[in-house]
Amino acid sequence: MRRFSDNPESFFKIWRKSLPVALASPISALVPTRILDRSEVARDVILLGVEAPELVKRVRPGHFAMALLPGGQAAGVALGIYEARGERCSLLFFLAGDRTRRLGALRVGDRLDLVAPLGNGFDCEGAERDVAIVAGGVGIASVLLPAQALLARGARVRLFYGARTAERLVEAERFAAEGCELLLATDDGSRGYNGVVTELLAREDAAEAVFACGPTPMLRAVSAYAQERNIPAQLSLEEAFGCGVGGCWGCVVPIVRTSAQAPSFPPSDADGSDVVHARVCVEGPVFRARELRW
Amino acid sequence: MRRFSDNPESFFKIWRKSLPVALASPISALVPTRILDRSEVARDVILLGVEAPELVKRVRPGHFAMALLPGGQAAGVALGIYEARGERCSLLFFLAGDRTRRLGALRVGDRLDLVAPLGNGFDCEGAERDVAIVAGGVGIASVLLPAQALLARGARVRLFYGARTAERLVEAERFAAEGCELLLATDDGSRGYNGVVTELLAREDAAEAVFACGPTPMLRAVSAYAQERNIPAQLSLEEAFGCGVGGCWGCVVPIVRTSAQAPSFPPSDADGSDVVHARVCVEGPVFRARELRW
Amino acid sequence: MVELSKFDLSARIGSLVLPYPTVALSGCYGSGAEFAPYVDLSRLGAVVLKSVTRRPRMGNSTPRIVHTPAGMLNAIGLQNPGIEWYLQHDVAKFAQTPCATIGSVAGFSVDDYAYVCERLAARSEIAAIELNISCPNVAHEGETFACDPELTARVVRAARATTDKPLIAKLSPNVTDIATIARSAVAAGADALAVVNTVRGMAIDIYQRKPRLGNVTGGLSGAAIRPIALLAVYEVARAVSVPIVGQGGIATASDALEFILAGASAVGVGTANFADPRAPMGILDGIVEYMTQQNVRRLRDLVGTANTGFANINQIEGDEG
Amino acid sequence: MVELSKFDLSARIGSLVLPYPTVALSGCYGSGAEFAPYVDLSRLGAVVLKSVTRRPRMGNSTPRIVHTPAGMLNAIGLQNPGIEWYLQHDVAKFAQTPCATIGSVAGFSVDDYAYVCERLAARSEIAAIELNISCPNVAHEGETFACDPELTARVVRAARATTDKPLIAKLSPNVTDIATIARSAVAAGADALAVVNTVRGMAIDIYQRKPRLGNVTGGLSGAAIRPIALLAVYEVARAVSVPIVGQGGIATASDALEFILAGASAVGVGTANFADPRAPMGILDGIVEYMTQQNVRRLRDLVGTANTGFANINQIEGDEG
Ligand SMILES: Cc1cc2nc3c(=O)[nH]c(=O)nc-3n(C[C@H](O)[C@H](O)[C@H](O)COP(=O)(O)OP(=O)(O)OC[C@H]3O[C@@H](n4cnc5c(N)ncnc54)[C@H](O)[C@@H]3O)c2cc1C
Ligand SMILES: Cc1cc2nc3c(=O)[nH]c(=O)nc-3n(C[C@H](O)[C@H](O)[C@H](O)COP(=O)(O)OP(=O)(O)OC[C@H]3O[C@@H](n4cnc5c(N)ncnc54)[C@H](O)[C@@H]3O)c2cc1C
Ligand SMILES: Cc1cc2nc3c(=O)[nH]c(=O)nc-3n(C[C@H](O)[C@H](O)[C@H](O)COP(=O)(O)O)c2cc1C
Ligand SMILES: Cc1cc2nc3c(=O)[nH]c(=O)nc-3n(C[C@H](O)[C@H](O)[C@H](O)COP(=O)(O)O)c2cc1C
Ligand code: FES
Ligand code: FES
Repeated sequence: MRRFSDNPESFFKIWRKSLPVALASPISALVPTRILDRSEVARDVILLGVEAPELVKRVRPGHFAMALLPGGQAAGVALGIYEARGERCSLLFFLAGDRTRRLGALRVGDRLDLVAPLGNGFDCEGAERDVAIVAGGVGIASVLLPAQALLARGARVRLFYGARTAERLVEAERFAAEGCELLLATDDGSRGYNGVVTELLAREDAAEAVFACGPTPMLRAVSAYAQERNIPAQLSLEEAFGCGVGGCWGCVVPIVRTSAQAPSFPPSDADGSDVVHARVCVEGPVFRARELRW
Repeated sequence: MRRFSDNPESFFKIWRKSLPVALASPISALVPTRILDRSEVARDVILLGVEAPELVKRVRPGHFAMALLPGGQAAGVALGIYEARGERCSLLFFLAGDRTRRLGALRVGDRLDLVAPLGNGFDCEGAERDVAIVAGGVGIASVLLPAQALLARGARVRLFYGARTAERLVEAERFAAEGCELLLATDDGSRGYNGVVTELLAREDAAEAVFACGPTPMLRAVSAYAQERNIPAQLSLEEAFGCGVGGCWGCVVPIVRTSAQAPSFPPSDADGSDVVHARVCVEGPVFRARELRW
Repeated sequence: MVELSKFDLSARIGSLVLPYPTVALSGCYGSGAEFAPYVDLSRLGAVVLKSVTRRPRMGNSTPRIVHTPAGMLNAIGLQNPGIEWYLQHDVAKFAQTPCATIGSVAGFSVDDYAYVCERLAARSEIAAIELNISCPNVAHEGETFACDPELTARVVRAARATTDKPLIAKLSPNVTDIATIARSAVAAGADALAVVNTVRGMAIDIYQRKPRLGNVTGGLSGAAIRPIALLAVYEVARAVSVPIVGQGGIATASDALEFILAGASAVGVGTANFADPRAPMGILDGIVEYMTQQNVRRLRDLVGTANTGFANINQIEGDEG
Repeated sequence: MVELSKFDLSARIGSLVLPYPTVALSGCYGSGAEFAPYVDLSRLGAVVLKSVTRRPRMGNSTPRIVHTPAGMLNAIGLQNPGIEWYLQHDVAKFAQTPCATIGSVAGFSVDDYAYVCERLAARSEIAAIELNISCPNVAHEGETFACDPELTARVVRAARATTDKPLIAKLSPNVTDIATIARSAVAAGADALAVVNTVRGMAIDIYQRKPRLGNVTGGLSGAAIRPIALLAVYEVARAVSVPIVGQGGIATASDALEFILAGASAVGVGTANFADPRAPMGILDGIVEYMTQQNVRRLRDLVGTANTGFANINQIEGDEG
């Protein structure tokens, strides 16, 4: 019993129509903030709340920030904006390498400069009835605001959330409290479905639209799933960033030239290819699954 | 009215005789410690107390430690052992560059590995009656234990202590409380004598012996002062360190070959020079002013 | 903010005089416009544009960037729309930034350089041309032009013939003797030298057991290479007398001053912009603070002053190891 | 502690078989004895001794060390007592460490190398000889032997004639094309290659306006150079088939594994010992953990496995920049 839109094609049109709005570049700025709160929500997972009232007003679901490390010696860290309410934004991140560790060493009261908000964000306007959000690992940080926006529009939101083990399913309860239906998966079976989250996704009823954020292999599986079923899927990609603001072309992904997100680029003499490289940081990070050529 | 020993030559002999003891290499070890307390005694000056009961027993005045930075990516930092009593040793340091800043980022409860105790230390045995301790800037960290040892032996101890400004004269009161006479100097005159500490030293009565630790220009001035007056002077040198344990020969200073501290080395064919390079970390850091050829 | 007007901070690159010695480097600051929301571009000496080639290039596959200790590897692969499209669509926009715009030309043959240089230099928006000869030259089996004094000379000579605008040759650190290359570039007509481009390097993913970069190898930049780049500037400054744009790991005013004292007339900031887009402006402020403190009014009076006293680096006694 | 006996961790350097692939590098671990109070030396593959020369050397004036981002510059200047004194006073002591001892020879002429190599190799305490040809050669105007394929070959050939012990030639990264030098060293008789020595660099004190090192220039080591060293190993591994002792910025097991996958049979740890003398032992443990996880029992089965699939690095498409 499939539950996606009775007419996926028309749904897709509505959704595409809203693209120019979603793609309008946010008015980003260099935002000096102060750390309001810091907690280790699980081992090696940090939640930092920062004071940034002006930023809250400008953030849309799926935006990210470049967190500038104090000392200015290492490149900034791209982080999804997890929460944005009142005076406070928050960042949720894993202690992965040197840069996130430095960020994790900050304490309450310390200053933290952000370049934000950045990226295009998820388009929540057209996808209002029944949405599956698929999050893998740290991808969870980029989907709370979209979930809230969809719920506020009255949509049914199911969160398909996968992680290595139960303790890595951070903030799951938070999503339930917001009104999401939780569908959890762990690689070791310590909580929820024993396997990868995309398997779980395929076992359940399909939604009208899919939003996803997580590691590339997961996104590829989501993409295959959605295209097989002709469900519009918005994927928030992760690539290694240099600048985060469109200046270095370090973060590209191949997309079809006809995409509204394709940067203008002449056809290649050599192969007349219909693919161009779009920057994940500016044209993305959210791309339509069917427009990617990765 | 000069107040040094009536017979400086005989004093010097006693002092030299004790050298083998002072030079005996301490039984150093890799000591895992835990941070007990941390305070910022002045802007950018950190005092870290660590739990290290076994180390306390082995530390002698003038010893230093290599503090191994967590993560193991940057060379250890050579630091004088400031205090050593009961279960606790402490380190006093300035936030100078990247490595001291990393060390300064540690918090109470964190682990800190030390290689310690290292170096030869000051020889306090022969210098018991009237000693001038000259400290410049961070050199203060290496002279508290010598001051305590001398005071315990009933010596008069005057601390000549110089810094850029009053607020950089950290821990001066601590030395007074221990029983030292304070003679302070600041470059800007904000406290004590307005000028460099070696000028102040020259204006006061000479002592029987001088101990000094501080920047090289200060040590050179102390050395000139002491040699003019034929006063034995022990100088704790600072050089950039690699290993801190004698393995890299990065930290040398030229001394006379006849010094008890000279490492064995064949005469140079070329110039028959009577100078050899001794390692500050093993043969030093404390050298006799008259034996240095720098 | 410091009072800049009391100081002469200008830097000369051939006939081009920059008001400030701070240059945002090719490939690291877009056209400048990308960073306009975060900084005051009028406080920048110049922006060097991303290198442009004769034909459009998609660039390398990803990952194009790997972060490394105190630096990063990149292998963008000169993604660019090719000179025709560039002239038609991009150059006019670039000129809107309130600082000088320096074009950067890359190529795979001597002809390529001459062709692109001529077309780009013809545009009034472009104040000077940098020849990026430090990227692999597929026509010569992976060797870059800047690794060979003769190839360097040929590219510079060909480009020189096409324009009177200031020509900057960008040298590679991946050579046995950079001074020889520098002499060759200057003899062939370069007005200035950019010293240096990235150092070749690589990273391996031990779990996937394959290189981390899509392109296998990449260029190392950032603070990690600063001592290497500084020595290159020092050696080049002793070999030639044209202005040098020192670059490689500069992040602070102190870093920049090391390069200036070693012989650079201007300083380039690349990777440090990714840590903080305000880096070039902070460097400018810090240079002025230093000049105040050291009582120096003209920046050029500092250039190469750590250099004096040594006639030739090879005559210095002692050695490494 | 991990169970080492279940794994074959041995590494071959010519006829010498090390029980473990971890080597403490020349100039960075003394004779090993200096570190004995802090570590279990029997868990080390070998120690390479500080380089020794024909005549005694005082070395350079201080400062000899400058700390830099993620690394350090050194210019020790080969301080050593000369081969005679060394044989008489030092070598017997060195042999007391419970791991293999590799001698290191430096020189200023081809003759020097042959002379010192012959004398040192005659001692039973010395398991193998490393030729440090990557330090400046005053006889050739500051150029080091390892910067020229012909000079490299001459030194290796001369040393080869004096001994049957395993000979390791230590290469310099400061060259345009390290593969050519590597081929030359192997053709001349080197049993193995150490890849690489330090990268030339410098630092300037902006307040004193002079170079920070007593010797003006120095060698950059530590994590900062790791991507550079790794690429050198990768390129050398494609050029020759003798064992490589990979080195340059290795501090963790993951770093070491990158070098092994790139083609190194053994890994050297230098600067990381200054951060933690236990680094080589931690690396060994980490390698075993990785082998457990990856289900690999013989370390040599991993060597060069990130290398497969690319016949020649120059054939790889795309480029840096
Ligand atoms: C738009 C966007 C949004 C993001 N949002 C978030 C977020 O909200 N929260 C969050 O935690 N992260 C987020 N990330 C990812 C985050 O930017 C990176 O995790 C961060 O850059 C890690 O940096 P690091 O310096 O700590 O680690 P790095 O040193 O960059 O590497 C991380 C670790 O992974 C290892 N590693 C790197 N590459 C590989 C590889 N190919 N195979 C195996 N191991 C590898 C490294 O050795 C290291 O241990 C986002 C990224 C993007 C592009
Ligand atoms: C035996 C011994 C004992 C010591 N005891 C103590 C102690 O108790 N407390 C303490 O604080 N320190 C002590 N030191 C010094 C301490 O080891 C160094 O301060 C420390 O290494 C600084 O390291 P860093 O990485 O933080 O700074 P580094 O990066 O090494 O440099 C420190 C700062 O000084 C600058 N600098 C370096 N060299 C120069 C120069 N020539 N001219 C101008 N600026 C320069 C750098 O740019 C940087 O800003 C001791 C040293 C020795 C050898
Ligand atoms: C992401 C990135 C892209 C680059 N692209 C170019 C380029 O297109 N052309 C060029 O000449 N140099 C390019 N460079 C080199 C820089 O301009 C600069 O010379 C080098 O990075 C050293 O300086 P830095 O350490 O300050 O980054 C690039 C560097 C980076 C990091
Ligand atoms: C302080 C110091 C002294 C060194 N002395 C020597 C030496 O005498 N002979 C030699 O061949 N290499 C010497 N080296 C180079 C190292 O053996 C090693 O090849 C290089 O440092 C790279 O490895 P690393 O990054 O792990 O240190 C020295 C390195 C350092 C840091
Ligand atoms: S990270 Fe620089 S363009 Fe995207
Ligand atoms: S610091 Fe290594 S020998 Fe002294």
